[in-house]
Amino acid sequence: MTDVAETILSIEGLSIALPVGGDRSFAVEDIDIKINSGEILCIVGESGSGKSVTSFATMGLLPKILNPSAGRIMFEGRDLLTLPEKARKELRGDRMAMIFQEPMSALNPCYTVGNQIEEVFKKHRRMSASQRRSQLLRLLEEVKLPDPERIRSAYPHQLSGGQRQRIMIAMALALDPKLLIADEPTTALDVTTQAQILNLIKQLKSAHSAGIMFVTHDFGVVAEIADRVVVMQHGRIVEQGSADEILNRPQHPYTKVLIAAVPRKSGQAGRSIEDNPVALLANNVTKTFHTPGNLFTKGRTVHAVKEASFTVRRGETLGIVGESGSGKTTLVRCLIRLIDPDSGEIEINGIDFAGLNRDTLREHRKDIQIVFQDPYGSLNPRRTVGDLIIEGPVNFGVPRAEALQRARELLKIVRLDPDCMDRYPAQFSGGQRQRICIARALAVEPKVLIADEAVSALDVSVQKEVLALINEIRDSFGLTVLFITHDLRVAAQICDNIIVMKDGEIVERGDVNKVFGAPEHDYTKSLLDAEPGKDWVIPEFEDNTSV
Amino acid sequence: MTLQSAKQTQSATDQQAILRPTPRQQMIVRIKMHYSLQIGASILIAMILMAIFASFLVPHDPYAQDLSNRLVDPIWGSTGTWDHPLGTDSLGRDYLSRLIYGSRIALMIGFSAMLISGVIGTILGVAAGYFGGRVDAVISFIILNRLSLPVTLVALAVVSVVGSSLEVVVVVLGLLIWDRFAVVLRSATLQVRNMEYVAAAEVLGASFPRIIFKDILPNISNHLIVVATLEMAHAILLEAALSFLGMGVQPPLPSWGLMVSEARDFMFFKPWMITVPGVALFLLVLAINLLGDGIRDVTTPEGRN
Amino acid sequence: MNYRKYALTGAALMGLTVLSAPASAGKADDTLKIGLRAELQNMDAYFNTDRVGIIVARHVWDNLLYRDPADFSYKPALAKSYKWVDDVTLEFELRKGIKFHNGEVFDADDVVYTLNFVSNPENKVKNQRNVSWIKNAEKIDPYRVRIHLKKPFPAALDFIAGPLPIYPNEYYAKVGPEGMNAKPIGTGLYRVVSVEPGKEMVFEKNPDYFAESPKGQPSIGKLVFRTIPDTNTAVAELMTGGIDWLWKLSRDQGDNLKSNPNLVVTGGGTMRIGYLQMDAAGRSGDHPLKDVRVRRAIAHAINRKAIVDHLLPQGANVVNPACYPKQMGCTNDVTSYAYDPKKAKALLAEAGYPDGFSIPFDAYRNRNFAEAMIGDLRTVGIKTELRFNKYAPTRDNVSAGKSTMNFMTWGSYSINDISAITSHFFKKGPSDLARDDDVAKWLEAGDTSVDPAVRNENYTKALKKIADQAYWLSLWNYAYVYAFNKDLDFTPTADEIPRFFTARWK
Amino acid sequence: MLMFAIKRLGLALLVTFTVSIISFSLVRMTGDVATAIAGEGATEADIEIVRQQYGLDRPLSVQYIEWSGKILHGDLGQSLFFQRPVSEILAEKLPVTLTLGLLALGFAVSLAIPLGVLAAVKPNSLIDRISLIIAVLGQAMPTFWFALVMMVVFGVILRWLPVSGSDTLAHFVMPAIALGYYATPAIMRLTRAGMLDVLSSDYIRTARAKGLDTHVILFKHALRNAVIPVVSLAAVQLGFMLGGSIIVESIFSIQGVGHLALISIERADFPVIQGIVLVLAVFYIFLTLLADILNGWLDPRIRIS
Repeated sequence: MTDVAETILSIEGLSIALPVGGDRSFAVEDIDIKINSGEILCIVGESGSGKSVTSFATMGLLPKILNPSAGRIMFEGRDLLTLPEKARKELRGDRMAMIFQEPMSALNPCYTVGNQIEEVFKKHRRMSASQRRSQLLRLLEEVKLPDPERIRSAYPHQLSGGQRQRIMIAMALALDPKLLIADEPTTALDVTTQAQILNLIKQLKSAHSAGIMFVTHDFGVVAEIADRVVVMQHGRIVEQGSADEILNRPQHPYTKVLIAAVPRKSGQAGRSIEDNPVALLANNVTKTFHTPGNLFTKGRTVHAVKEASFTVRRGETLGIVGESGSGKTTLVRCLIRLIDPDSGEIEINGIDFAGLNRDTLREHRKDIQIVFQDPYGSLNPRRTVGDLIIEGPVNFGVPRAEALQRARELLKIVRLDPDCMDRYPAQFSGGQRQRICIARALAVEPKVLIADEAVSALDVSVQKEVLALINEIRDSFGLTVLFITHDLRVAAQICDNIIVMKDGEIVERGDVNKVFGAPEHDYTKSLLDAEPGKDWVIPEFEDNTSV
Repeated sequence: MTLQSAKQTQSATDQQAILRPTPRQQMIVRIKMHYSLQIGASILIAMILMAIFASFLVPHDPYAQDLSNRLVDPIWGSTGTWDHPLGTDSLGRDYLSRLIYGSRIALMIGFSAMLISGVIGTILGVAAGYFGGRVDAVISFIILNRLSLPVTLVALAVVSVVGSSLEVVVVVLGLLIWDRFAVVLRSATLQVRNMEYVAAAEVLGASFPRIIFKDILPNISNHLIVVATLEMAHAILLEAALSFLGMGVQPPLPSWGLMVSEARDFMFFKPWMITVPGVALFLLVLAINLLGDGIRDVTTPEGRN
Repeated sequence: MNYRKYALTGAALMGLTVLSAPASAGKADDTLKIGLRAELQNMDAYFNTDRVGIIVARHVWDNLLYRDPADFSYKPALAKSYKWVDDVTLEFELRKGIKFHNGEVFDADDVVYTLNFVSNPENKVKNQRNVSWIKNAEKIDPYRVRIHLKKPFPAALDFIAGPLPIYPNEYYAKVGPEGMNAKPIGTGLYRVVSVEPGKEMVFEKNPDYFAESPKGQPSIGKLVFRTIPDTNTAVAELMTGGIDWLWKLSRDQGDNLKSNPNLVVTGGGTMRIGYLQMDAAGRSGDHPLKDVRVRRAIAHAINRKAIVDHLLPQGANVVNPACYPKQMGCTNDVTSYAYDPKKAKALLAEAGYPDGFSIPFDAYRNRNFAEAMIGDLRTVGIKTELRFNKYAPTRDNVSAGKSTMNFMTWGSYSINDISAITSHFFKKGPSDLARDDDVAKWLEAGDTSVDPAVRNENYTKALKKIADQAYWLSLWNYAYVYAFNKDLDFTPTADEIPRFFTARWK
Repeated sequence: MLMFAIKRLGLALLVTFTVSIISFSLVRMTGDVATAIAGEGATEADIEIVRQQYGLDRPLSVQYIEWSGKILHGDLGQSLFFQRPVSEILAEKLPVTLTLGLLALGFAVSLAIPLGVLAAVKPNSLIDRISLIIAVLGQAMPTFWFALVMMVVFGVILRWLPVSGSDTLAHFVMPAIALGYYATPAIMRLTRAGMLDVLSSDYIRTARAKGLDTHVILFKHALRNAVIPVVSLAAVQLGFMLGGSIIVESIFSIQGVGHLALISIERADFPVIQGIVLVLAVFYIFLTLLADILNGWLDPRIRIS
């Protein structure tokens, strides 16, 4: 960082109106942000806080229905909002560039990545083909992509998520822009890849003098890379300051709520469950998938789960962690027999669950229930909440009236108004739906509850509430919980024991302190090492337990 | 502000969310804003009423012929009279009365053929989408076979074999045009089947018919309705085409396709004779299609914000 | 010219560039474009059964004899003269100096080869009826041949002059029927220039046509037979000058085309009659038509005169006997049923059907005529389920005894004898729905006698009973409407064979 | 790849087999073929001779085995009516129908894709509404009626275009429009929907973030992706057009496969009908394969694993 920080971008009093009839009248209202050269400014906030709208407004990529209604965005001495579109086009990709959240979809699948990067040169510079080519190779090297010659002519789908995000970064850096906007660039990536990309961005900050606007919802990421932080809520800036100030000495209550909601590792250690009977036993569960080929390509075989064996005791919360593709979801789907495992045994409360045939399986379904990740997709939009909750009990022979009575109680337990029985899922927010899902799972009084990434789609504050609810229910119902997550901190907060999966195999298991405190397997180590903001000691606030 | 008040902000938004309109209310709002759906529905309802009350509406018996009074012009023509507002046909039958009765045949055939094909196509499509694997492979093969058979040709060949009558046409069309039902419902079912709420229902011990009727069918019903309207329109057009080629419904039934066919001898000299039934056919199919499009628009899956 | 310009614009709209509009037809380029409905299945006259085939044969080939359409007399054509040697032997003396289109000289070998080839069942000519009476042909000398009959056959000359054109023996022996189909060679007035099956056939005038021919000499330079299956499309072509000549139009089309100053519309009656056959014998099961009163009621219910007056072209008339009145052996002296719906209703009531009944009704052509009859029957309370189908399945239905009532037509093979129609339907063959022993006996007597008096007496008895019992209701004879370019001088003939070799430009 | 090709070929053969059985049994129900061969006015004896000559007196299964055995050698049998090999007749007629089909598809595509793109680029604009109207009208217009109206207006009244025949490209203008117009709406809707989808996709946002010009974004980045599903649809539509050209060919007297099918049905010329159904089915399978190859060519995700 240079001593004399030059202001690259200055957003002054920006307001962006929402179309009439929305939840509120402004997407962002009266915000002021400055970004200096060579610094990373993190804009942090929950969904709907207006952080992405701010970044898109700066880039000039707002959807047509959103219009800035007041304020200025000053960049290189000009107000971007009054600049004609043609001039803004000249700036985009040249003086200012952007990296997006989804590297999977941000690249055109029909063209090679080299072609897509070279487009930037073609548009903004007069360069010969060979110049473009050498520039391209230099860029690919700079973002540390192996074998640039080969990568250059690859199509996006041939690359991994991390590689694609590197391509996006190379594309953004192509003409050495003054301003780099990164909109949740690591959210869709696995934790190890995320660490690499964050590392790369940090390096770029020092190599280039660009100012970086980094939009994120993750305080870990903020702690990892931010120089300064802006906290947004409901379209307004509630607090801004240096990273140290915001992370360790937040002033605004909302910032405190957010930080308090960040899961921490000190959750469950020390509960004694070793003497409880085994609630679930998995032995050598194996599942292989075959994907058929097409006219041009070969079919493939994926070993999703390889000989997984473990036990869970009553009252225990077992965390299964791993990155995407590690087989954790396939494993739980085998456990509840949504997928039939190829081989292996599954015992739930002493019953050989894997060996049950279709008819007897149905009778025993009530013993093991699941809450899925997507709070939108897991509730049938055509049925009322009451209908959804009594589905299970009615299937298992409980009279309807009794089931309805029980459903009202369950809604109270998950802290929803029992009068909303006649409403439809579409009328609820994500967090509320997840509560409905939990109520539905509880309605059949299961022995084992699986939470399959049940909180990963939720904002941190809501996440925290749902996590608390799960723990509470586990204790009051005497449930056994299998908690599937990719988020190590969440796992650490809620689980007694942890299983780490990689490529369909269980590479490490043990109690939460051992796995996170003294990991044995290299993979576990690298996972922990990659955790963003791991050095940040999350401050404790007095009354956070009440949240 | 305290932490407590921040938490209240959170629950306040939750309260607000609960007040969101129900899917049905949303749909009613959308219908009110969808003019082409309203136009389509109005025309269709008018046609249906016309078909139901045909016997009260017609000025003459649509079958009563009068060879000495044939080919009378409509009122705008030189020999036109109010007695026969749309003139008479080549056997001296009142054109307006035949046109009105024709709506019965078009609607009857369209609806019945759609019903038959809908049942076949839905069963096949849902079965393929729900069970997947071998069932899907077999059904996909059946669909491929069906698609590779040219509809008009096969319909003509069968009708020429079995002999043409209203019932035959309905059954033949019904047995031929189920492919779109099967294709669309197969992919819709596949999509719904992969939704987590189906998995949830399965885990909750719901039986397979219960899942089909409670979870799958309600969520593919919008596709079903849209395809049903399309196929009803398709069946009406096909019937008209078969009748036009003389292998559809039989005279003296006043099928609009047959009316166009019979009027062909006069098309260069009395163009209104092909225009009138053609426009009626066109309007009916248009109305059904507008309705179908409208239904598709107003039932786009709710639940995502 | 305008047309061409617009056509180019139209095509350019579709992104097409190569385009050429057809040359305008007619007098200017001495080309007569003829619109035909049906496609010719085979150019070889012995391997098709089409009307078009007969027309083509008259233009491309000659027969030994020619029957004059005006007075029905037999005139020598390829033969200079003929004589009956005995009941089963015919002798012809042939003309000299006639050449086929390919230069082959016409002589006795051609006649002998042709007739022996076609009369051999192994060669499977399409219409065995035409040749099955021939035993063999024999060459007496290069220009004299004898034809031996299997048994006495009075109609032999009719066939010699009709469906038996003479082929070049060397060429036919070499190429066979396939070759003749691909490139027909004859002695006729026109020779074949090109054939595109289903699309068009082009003929040009034969400059070397033999002068003595009773057919005269061709006048128009080029004939183009275009296949346009759809009548209304053909009418459109006629109106826009795409074709010059069209026939078999409906009465309405003819009437409407009369207003077109560029066209001449004319027409005349034919021997083909339409009839309503009723299953009096009950072959299709138990039904009201077994009752003669019901059959008579139907006969009274149908307003034949109105249909003839309003729907059929000029030249068509109501027919009462089960034959074409001008046919040998036919008589008009039979019961005729006047249009009388009241009487029909009374008869139905008498038969026990005061409220009518419902009955299937087979038909295969003239849907509008059928519809008109259905309307008439409806007036007296008889509901019909029309089974309108193609000829083959309809006829199968009748032959199999599955038809209760049918409306069909019969052209008697253009044979001017009652045996070609009445005997076909009432001698207890598959087509006989009456199964009347008396009628069959009388017809057999008429058919086997050579004495005109005996024949007439027996035929009259049969016809009277058929009409009286209303086994079958003769409806009308058909008439054709012709429409053609006003520059063309063309005379229609009664035998349904247009002769373009006699046509000329005005 | 090889396995897949073999599977695909096997599937095609299987479809051909089932279609052959269907088409064989279909036309053999056409009453007594012998009556049809012998022609109108033939005597019972003539018909009996024909029956024996053509081997129609033998059991159906024997006839099928004989027929399918010949097909394996590329022999579709002899036409009863023309007494020529069916393959020869089809070889004459197929080019005409193919020309018609391709021109119709060309018309549909050249109308539908630009309109679909424009409609998607400016949703709810005037052009969007116009294209919607074109789509809605096209779907509701009975093909035969549209063809007749065109013939009356452009052929007889204005005399811009020849009424019938297939000699020059001008002859194909009206038939191609009549046939292609029905396929236009589907292609247009798919283009519009695909384009809307693509235009709201992340990679278009990326392209805009690069500052690319609108035409590059539209034609390089958006259209190629939007057109991928359209290719499959177009191939399938071509298949349907070949099978559906019966009416258009009959009205405009085009001597193609469609018209051949119609008259063969009328004549019960069953080897020809069987041949047509079979050839069209194989064509359809071939077209779906072609669509797959084209999609692979356009979409590297399919081409390269």
